[in-house]
Amino acid sequence: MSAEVNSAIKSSEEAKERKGPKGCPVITAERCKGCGFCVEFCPSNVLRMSRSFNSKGYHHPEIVDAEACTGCDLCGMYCPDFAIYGIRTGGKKRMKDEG
Amino acid sequence: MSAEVNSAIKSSEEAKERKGPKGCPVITAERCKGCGFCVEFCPSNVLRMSRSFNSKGYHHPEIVDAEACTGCDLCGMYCPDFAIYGIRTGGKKRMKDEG
Amino acid sequence: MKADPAGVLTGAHFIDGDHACCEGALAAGCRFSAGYPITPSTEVVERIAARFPHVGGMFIQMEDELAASIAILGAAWGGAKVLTVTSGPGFSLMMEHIGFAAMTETPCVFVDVQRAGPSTGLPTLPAQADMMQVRWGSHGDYGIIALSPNSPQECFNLTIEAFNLAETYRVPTFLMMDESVGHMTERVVIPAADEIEVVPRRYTSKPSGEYLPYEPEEDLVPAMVPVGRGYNVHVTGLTHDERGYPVMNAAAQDRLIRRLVDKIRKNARRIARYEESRIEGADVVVVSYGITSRVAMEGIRLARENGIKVGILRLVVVWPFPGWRIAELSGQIKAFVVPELNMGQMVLEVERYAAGRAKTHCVPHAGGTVHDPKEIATVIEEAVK
Amino acid sequence: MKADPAGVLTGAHFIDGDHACCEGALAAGCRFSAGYPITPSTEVVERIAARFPHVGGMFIQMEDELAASIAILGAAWGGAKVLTVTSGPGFSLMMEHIGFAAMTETPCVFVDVQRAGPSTGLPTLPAQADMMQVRWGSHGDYGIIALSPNSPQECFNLTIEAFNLAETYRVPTFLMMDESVGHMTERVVIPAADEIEVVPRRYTSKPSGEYLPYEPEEDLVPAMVPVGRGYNVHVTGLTHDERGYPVMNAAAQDRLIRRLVDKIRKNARRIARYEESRIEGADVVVVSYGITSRVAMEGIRLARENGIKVGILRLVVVWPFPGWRIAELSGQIKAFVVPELNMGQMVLEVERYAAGRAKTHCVPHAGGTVHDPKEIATVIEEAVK
Amino acid sequence: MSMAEMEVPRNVVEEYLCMDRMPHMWCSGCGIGTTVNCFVRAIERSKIPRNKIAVVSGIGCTGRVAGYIATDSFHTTHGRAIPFATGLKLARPEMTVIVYSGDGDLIAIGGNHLIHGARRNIDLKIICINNFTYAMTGGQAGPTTPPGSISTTAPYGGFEQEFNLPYLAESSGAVYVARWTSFHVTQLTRAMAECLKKKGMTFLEIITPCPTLYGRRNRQGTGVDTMKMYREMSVVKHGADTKEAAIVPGKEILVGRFVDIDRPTFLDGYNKQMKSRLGERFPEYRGISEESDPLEQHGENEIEQ
Amino acid sequence: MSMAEMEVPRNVVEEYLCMDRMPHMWCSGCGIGTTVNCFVRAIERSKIPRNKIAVVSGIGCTGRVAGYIATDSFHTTHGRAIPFATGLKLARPEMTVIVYSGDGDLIAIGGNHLIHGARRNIDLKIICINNFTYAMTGGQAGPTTPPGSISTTAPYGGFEQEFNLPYLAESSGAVYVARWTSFHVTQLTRAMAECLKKKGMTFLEIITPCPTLYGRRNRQGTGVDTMKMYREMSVVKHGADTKEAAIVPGKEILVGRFVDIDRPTFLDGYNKQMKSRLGERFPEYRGISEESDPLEQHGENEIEQ
Amino acid sequence: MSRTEVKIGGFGGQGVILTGLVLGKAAALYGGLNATMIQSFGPEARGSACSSQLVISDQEILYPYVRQPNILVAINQEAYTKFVPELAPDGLLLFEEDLVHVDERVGHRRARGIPATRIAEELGNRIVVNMVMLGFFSATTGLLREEAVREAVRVSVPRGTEELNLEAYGRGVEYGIRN
Amino acid sequence: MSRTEVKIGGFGGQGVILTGLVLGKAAALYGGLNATMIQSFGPEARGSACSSQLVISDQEILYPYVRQPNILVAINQEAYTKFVPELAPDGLLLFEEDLVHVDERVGHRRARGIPATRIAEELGNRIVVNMVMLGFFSATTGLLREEAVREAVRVSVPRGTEELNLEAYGRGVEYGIRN
Ligand SMILES: Cc1ncc(C[n+]2csc(CCOP(=O)(O)OP(=O)(O)O)c2C)c(N)n1
Ligand SMILES: Cc1ncc(C[n+]2csc(CCOP(=O)(O)OP(=O)(O)O)c2C)c(N)n1
Ligand code: SF4
Ligand code: SF4
Ligand code: SF4
Ligand code: SF4
Ligand code: SF4
Ligand code: SF4
Ligand SMILES: [Mg+2]
Ligand SMILES: [Mg+2]
Repeated sequence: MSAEVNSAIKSSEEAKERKGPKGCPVITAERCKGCGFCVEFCPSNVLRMSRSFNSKGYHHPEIVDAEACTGCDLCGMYCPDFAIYGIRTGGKKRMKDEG
Repeated sequence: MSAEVNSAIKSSEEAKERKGPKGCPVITAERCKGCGFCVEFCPSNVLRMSRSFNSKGYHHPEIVDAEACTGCDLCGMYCPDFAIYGIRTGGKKRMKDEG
Repeated sequence: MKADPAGVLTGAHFIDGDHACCEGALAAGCRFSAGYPITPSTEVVERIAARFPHVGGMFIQMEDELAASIAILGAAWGGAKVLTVTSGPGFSLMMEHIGFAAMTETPCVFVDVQRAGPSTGLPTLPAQADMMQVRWGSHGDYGIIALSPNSPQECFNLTIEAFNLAETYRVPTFLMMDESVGHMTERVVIPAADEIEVVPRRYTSKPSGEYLPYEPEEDLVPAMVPVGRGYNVHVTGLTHDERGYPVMNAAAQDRLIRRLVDKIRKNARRIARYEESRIEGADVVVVSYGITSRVAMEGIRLARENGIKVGILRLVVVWPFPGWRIAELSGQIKAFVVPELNMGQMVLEVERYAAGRAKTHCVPHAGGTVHDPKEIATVIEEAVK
Repeated sequence: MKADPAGVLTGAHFIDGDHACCEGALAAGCRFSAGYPITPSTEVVERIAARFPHVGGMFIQMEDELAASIAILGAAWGGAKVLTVTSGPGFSLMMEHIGFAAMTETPCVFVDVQRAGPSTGLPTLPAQADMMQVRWGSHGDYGIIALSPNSPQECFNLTIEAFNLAETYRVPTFLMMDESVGHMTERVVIPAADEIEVVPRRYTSKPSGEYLPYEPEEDLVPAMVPVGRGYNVHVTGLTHDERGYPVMNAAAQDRLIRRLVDKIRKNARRIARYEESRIEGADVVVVSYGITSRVAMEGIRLARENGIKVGILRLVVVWPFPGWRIAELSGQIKAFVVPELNMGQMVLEVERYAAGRAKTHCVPHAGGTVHDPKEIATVIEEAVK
Repeated sequence: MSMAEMEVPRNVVEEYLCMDRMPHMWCSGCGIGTTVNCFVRAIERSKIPRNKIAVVSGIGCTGRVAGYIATDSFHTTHGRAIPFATGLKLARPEMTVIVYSGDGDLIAIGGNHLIHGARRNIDLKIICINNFTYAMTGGQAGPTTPPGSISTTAPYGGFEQEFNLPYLAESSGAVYVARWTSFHVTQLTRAMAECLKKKGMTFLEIITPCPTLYGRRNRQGTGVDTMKMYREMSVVKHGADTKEAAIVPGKEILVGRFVDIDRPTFLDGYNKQMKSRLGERFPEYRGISEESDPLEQHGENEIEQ
Repeated sequence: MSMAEMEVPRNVVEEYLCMDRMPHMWCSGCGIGTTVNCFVRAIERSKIPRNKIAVVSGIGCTGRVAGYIATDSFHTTHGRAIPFATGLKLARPEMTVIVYSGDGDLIAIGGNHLIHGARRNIDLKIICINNFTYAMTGGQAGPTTPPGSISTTAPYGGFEQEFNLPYLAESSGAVYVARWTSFHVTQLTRAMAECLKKKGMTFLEIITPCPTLYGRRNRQGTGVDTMKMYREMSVVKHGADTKEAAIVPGKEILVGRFVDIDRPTFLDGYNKQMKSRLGERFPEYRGISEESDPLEQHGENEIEQ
Repeated sequence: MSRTEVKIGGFGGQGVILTGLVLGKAAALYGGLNATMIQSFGPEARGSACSSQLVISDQEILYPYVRQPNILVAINQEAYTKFVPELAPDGLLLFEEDLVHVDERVGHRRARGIPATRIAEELGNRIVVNMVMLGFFSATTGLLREEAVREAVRVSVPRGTEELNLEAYGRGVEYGIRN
Repeated sequence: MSRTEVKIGGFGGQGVILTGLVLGKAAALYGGLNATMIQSFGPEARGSACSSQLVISDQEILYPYVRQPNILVAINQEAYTKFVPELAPDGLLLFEEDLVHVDERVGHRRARGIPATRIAEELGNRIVVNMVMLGFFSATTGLLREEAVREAVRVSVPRGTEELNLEAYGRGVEYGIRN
């Protein structure tokens, strides 16, 4: 993973991601209010709620199966707090190649 | 026609009527605004509009065929100025007898 | 008449002004309320919604404030003592029906829990900036009565008083609360029902044939008639004669409007209520009302510590304004100081009646919180210079 | 800026005040109006409906006055000069949006053709009883400007002036007509377009990054921004900061509301317009406005015939009230006489500023017609005693 | 009974009208008066005691109906007859409350109250006189004015689509929806009687001529011409789908009883819900109990008819 | 492009939101934010330049949407977003004007404007967040609250029938009517995009959890519980008869695009009618021509995206 | 010319307002005078009585209403009955002689009648009854120059009807001069 | 007892308002004192921070707001951060020791912590955390008689939960006395 990737994520308010082959979720834990939508509706079960709290006292999502992420961004569409979103890390074609 | 009938009509603000065998219209010409509803919708063509005016300057209905009146009171239901109504002069049975 | 015990929650309570207002309405015999939610007044109707079904009352939440403010008028003509409750934006929407209530002399109580405006402003924070609106907010000339409580206990007491005045004068009557008082929780003591005096509706004792619905009695107020009894009462917002029929000319207008205005003006001394403290020998009199009167007392305490002779005139009934008292005092003192949670409203009346005989100092505040008592003390101190 | 000739019907016309008002709006550059019919103001929008399509304007008849009074505000933010027209009952329904316009500093003109109230009252007959309502009718504190024409010619002239003031100060501005003036037909001379001065919208010249939508200029008025240009302007009725973002505290409230009130108070002398005649050496000054000022002139003529020295101060701009001028005059004369088609409204301001230095006599009238000039003359004569 | 002894019965409407206020203010050929005839007859037929009837109007030519009917009657503010009537009805459930008003009043400024009243199923009888215009103020375009019509605020012809009132009323929840014209006096009277009997919010649209301000400007001629046009263009279709009931100028006018369903009224729902939650603690609501029941003082004035 | 060179794209929504105002005021588990996600994506998809979009809200939790979206945006008065938007749209027809507000705002106090807006077919995109309550003021019953629900003004359970919003919208004249829930993010985004493209008044109801003030009191659990309930109870039925679309607690929720018809917008009708009457004398209306076109001064600020 | 007050009363359909308007225009636009016209019809008068009031003067007109008309034009009985008591003691009554029955209430005041409706009907359209009255007014009062009134008629009536209206006007003038 | 100002801050769900209410009742209904309570939550604070202000005095309470709390009860970090600067120089801070990290901002002021959430969880319901704090408050400040507070708890909590709440209260008192 290149430095650029990381820095770009950083700039988005300390976002956290752990890249899978097809995609990865980008999480800004500080903005999360712990609703659990992303965890529930991620079709690939990439996420779970953390044990720990953010500074506002909310649990936030953390990645449990990075490999499984398809970068579908459903988490991004569901998150009411704009605290997570999914990106594709491989081109579509590439994903096919791999599969 | 009895005196009582006439007096009752008089009391209703100088109403005018000319009784037929089954019914008759009672007209208070002063209250009429000359719309012509009664003339148009009398099913028995009992009425026509007068040439003369009432004191407000309106033509009002007058009886042209007293015999034909059935006392149906459609004129009464149509009149927007409460200036005419129909009464039955014979009992229902009687009307049948006559017919 | 004594209050109906069914509605009286006798005892000591620790409740806020909004809730106390609901209890006051119940004690006063109010059994119909229509409302529409708005911060910071919603707690009044929320308590009403919980309490009324138990005592044979009816609460309906309408689709907006226009509807709420006229539904109560329909119910008032149906014989109910009625109440609606709102705050600034909703109050602005009720203006047309306040005029209709005044014109048709429908007894009714409006509660305005004032928040900081204009427009949406600060919905959860206090102000006292609807004081001129309540007097002048509907078109045309009319009279109204408005009261201003400064504690939850007074929210209870003055709600009863508002109903009594509304029934006595057949006039829309207003409880001008403010968010501070509405959301402030204190001890409220509710007496036994037989210690609470309530004014019943002024119904005519004349039979239908002799009765004229808008023929005034001696105090300029006509007696009402119950619906459903064959009086065939007609009620209209048009200019009308004693029968209640529309009459479209200036003479009828003069007779009617003059009476609507005069029934408040001429009864003003009877309606008025204010409290005075240490006015005797004072150099400065603070004129205040609602939450500000409490804050002002703190300011006065500070000023007195600095040796200033300062009294207070607290308005309990705000409208009609007791101008005569201001006029009397203005000959005896140096200055009035008028702190309000607005940019200067009731102070205009003080200034007018002071008529140059005493100076008038406004202590304006845009709302959102209350004055700093020190600010008031400073103005008092400057006023004696 | 000069008027757009497309809207200017240059020439002499024999039209009533309502129609003249429409022509004034057109000359001032008004191209959007939303309305709802109500006697006696309907003729204004009827003419608008006929005239606007020819000049690229848009008139929409809304479902009620609530809608009409905010549709114009939407259009104003869309860049249009806007107008709505109503009378008492409709005016009462517009109160919430007058507050919204004041809070969001939206330039807009409201015309109230006053009829006798309260409530439905006498729909076809005159009054001047919405004068306090226009100042105080919405909740919270704010400032407005109101003008009062006394002839169809002035309905034309002052409508233009109202637009110019609304644009200059970004404030709801009111043309307080009365039924008499609205339904009175006289000669109205409309000058050539290049003789008509119109004030264009105050648009910012700053680029999007530097611009703060509610940062005031020297006269306390902020410059506007056109929509659709990427400024991402946010407009809210909540208390807001210079960016236009809601800020929920007393400090923001104080900064904002003080400015909204001060931009009118502090510019009052610039905004004020009144006419004086034979004030010099007068014992009595009649203060009047609108149709009543013409009737009062007849009364004054009668009084002068009886040797009384009486002048007149006619308010053209009614709000802000020129209190300073009343204060000056009150030292020089014996009394003010204030005839109004109401039970005493503007007279309260006269009395306040006279501050006891001159007596103030009210000549009230409930409306439905105008005063009998003799009545005014009598009060003038008694005032010098 | 021999004819000689028979007395001429007085016009039934006179009993129910404020004859001291006649002549009324409506123009020659105005259909409003015709509907009042039908209304009075429907009341008579309903056998509801007159003192248990209240008529509530808004503002407009139609709004003046309240002032001519000799029952308790209320001429309220523009558009607000329904909420006023709601308060009155809830305070006095034993009264039959009729809202009699114009299309502008009920549908333009008052539209929100209509749909919410229907939704709640408040037990009110709505009579809406649709003359396609705001007549009282001089004939402006409104939400029932057909596109193309000339009016003072649409001098070049209207262009807004108008409401299909029966459809709107049904979709809002009215339990009885019908349309007639003022030509259909017998059907109208029957429909009014049905409304008076029905529990819940009923909505009756009556197409009515306003020759002065609508007819004249829109080639409908006099009132009687318009009435004849109604006779020709109307098609009775009970139970018609309200969606199909839009009025299209030049096309046939569907009339009839379109909707007649049953569901609990506001008060039924209230009593049931409170009972279910509060049980014995809830005294069934049957109207506000007045602290000083005026019946005691006024019993003798009660009209029993 | 090799992965190493790829940059993590920023969250698309950040471009369209006032990130300096985050965190927003909505509660944990509130569905409003989810709908905003969909909205932003729909705008992006629509390719409408951002400066040609205006968002208008009324007052309420949902009403705060306007304040978070980085376009021209207006937070108006309670219930009046539609008439404000009407004025804005008519002055600036080239802009796409979206009304984004709550059920209480649009349907209770604002109901009249909704039905008249739909009737006129003003070209506005109505997005109605239905959380079954007045949330901002603390959870009162409203015209969308299902009977039986507990709320602060119906502490013993509501009893009024609620509106069937799609039915009401269709009967008033909306040309596009759909309902989705905040669970249906992809369908919702598509529906929003369809609205943005459609000419005329579109009405989109979005069923959305308010766990804080509605869900908690009515056994719906947290926001995510409610979302799961939506997933289970929803049945997609495009073209369903809106009459059948009432929401009955415990029964399935119909979702889908129910209505999609074409008829002239207000402005189309206006231009056509005026042209037909006035001919050449009528300059086709395309928005008010500003006397001092600010474009001249401000051209360089225009965002072309 | 000092203040002259004119009142015109009739039915709604009789063109009462237009009559006032034409006279006002004649004075204010083509006569070099000041004129103030006020029309009244109330909701109580739907389609029935209506009236217009006109004040003409070479001075500034302040008080706008007619208090004691110098000239009363009564086109129907109702207008006569209602307004004749107000007519100035030395005032002039002009009336439609087929529609108005003049009685003792006119007292010593001058009164002149014209069968205006009949004349209008002769011209083929009852609607121009007001123009006939107007001509009669011109001829009888001499208050305004005839050309001024003609010009005012021309610009006030619906396009295409100028001829008819002016002819009706002329007939009224004629009748006034002849009788 | 002269004017004592108390501020209680925490999350919406933590029973902050109820805590203020119980203390107020204890003072005003069962303690023979005057008490004024004000709660605040704004639209900006949906479901998050909320606070209650309480003034207790044996004199009439005029100014109703808390300006400089003598006692601050902080049940979460946000409340601590927001309100600790206001605390009187000789004021007392009571805090939930697992949720609040006390830092230099507390200065020389007295501060006492309690693991109230943990204690509440031991009792089987986190929701009674406020009652634990309340007991702790009683024991630590001695401001109000214990029976008065107990009585106030009894009448203020939902029916059926009196036992649990009073037990939680008792644990708070205990902890306060022991530590
Ligand atoms: C708040 C308010 N706005 C406007 C009016 C003016 N107004 C009176 S009646 C009316 C229209 C009446 O139309 P409609 O209800 O159709 O009755 P119609 O006269 O046609 O029978 C209007 C707009 C008013 N009285 N009050
Ligand atoms: C005229 C007026 N009345 C009442 C209010 C109070 N108020 C603010 S928001 C709101 C309800 C909002 O409900 P909804 O539109 O459903 O929005 P939500 O908060 O549920 O998203 C109310 C009644 C107001 N601001 N203005
Ligand atoms: S959806 Fe957003 S707010 Fe909810 S848990 Fe996931 S990241 Fe947090
Ligand atoms: S992008 Fe899709 S797969 Fe990846 S975490 Fe988000 S929802 Fe799950
Ligand atoms: S229906 Fe009535 S008003 Fe019409 S003509 Fe006949 S009597 Fe006269
Ligand atoms: S009663 Fe019937 S038949 Fe007789 S006149 Fe009247 S309508 Fe004709
Ligand atoms: S104006 Fe129209 S609705 Fe009004 S009374 Fe005349 S005809 Fe009837
Ligand atoms: S109260 Fe309800 S609607 Fe409002 S932000 Fe919280 S969850 Fe959302
Ligand atoms: Mg109508
Ligand atoms: Mg909602």
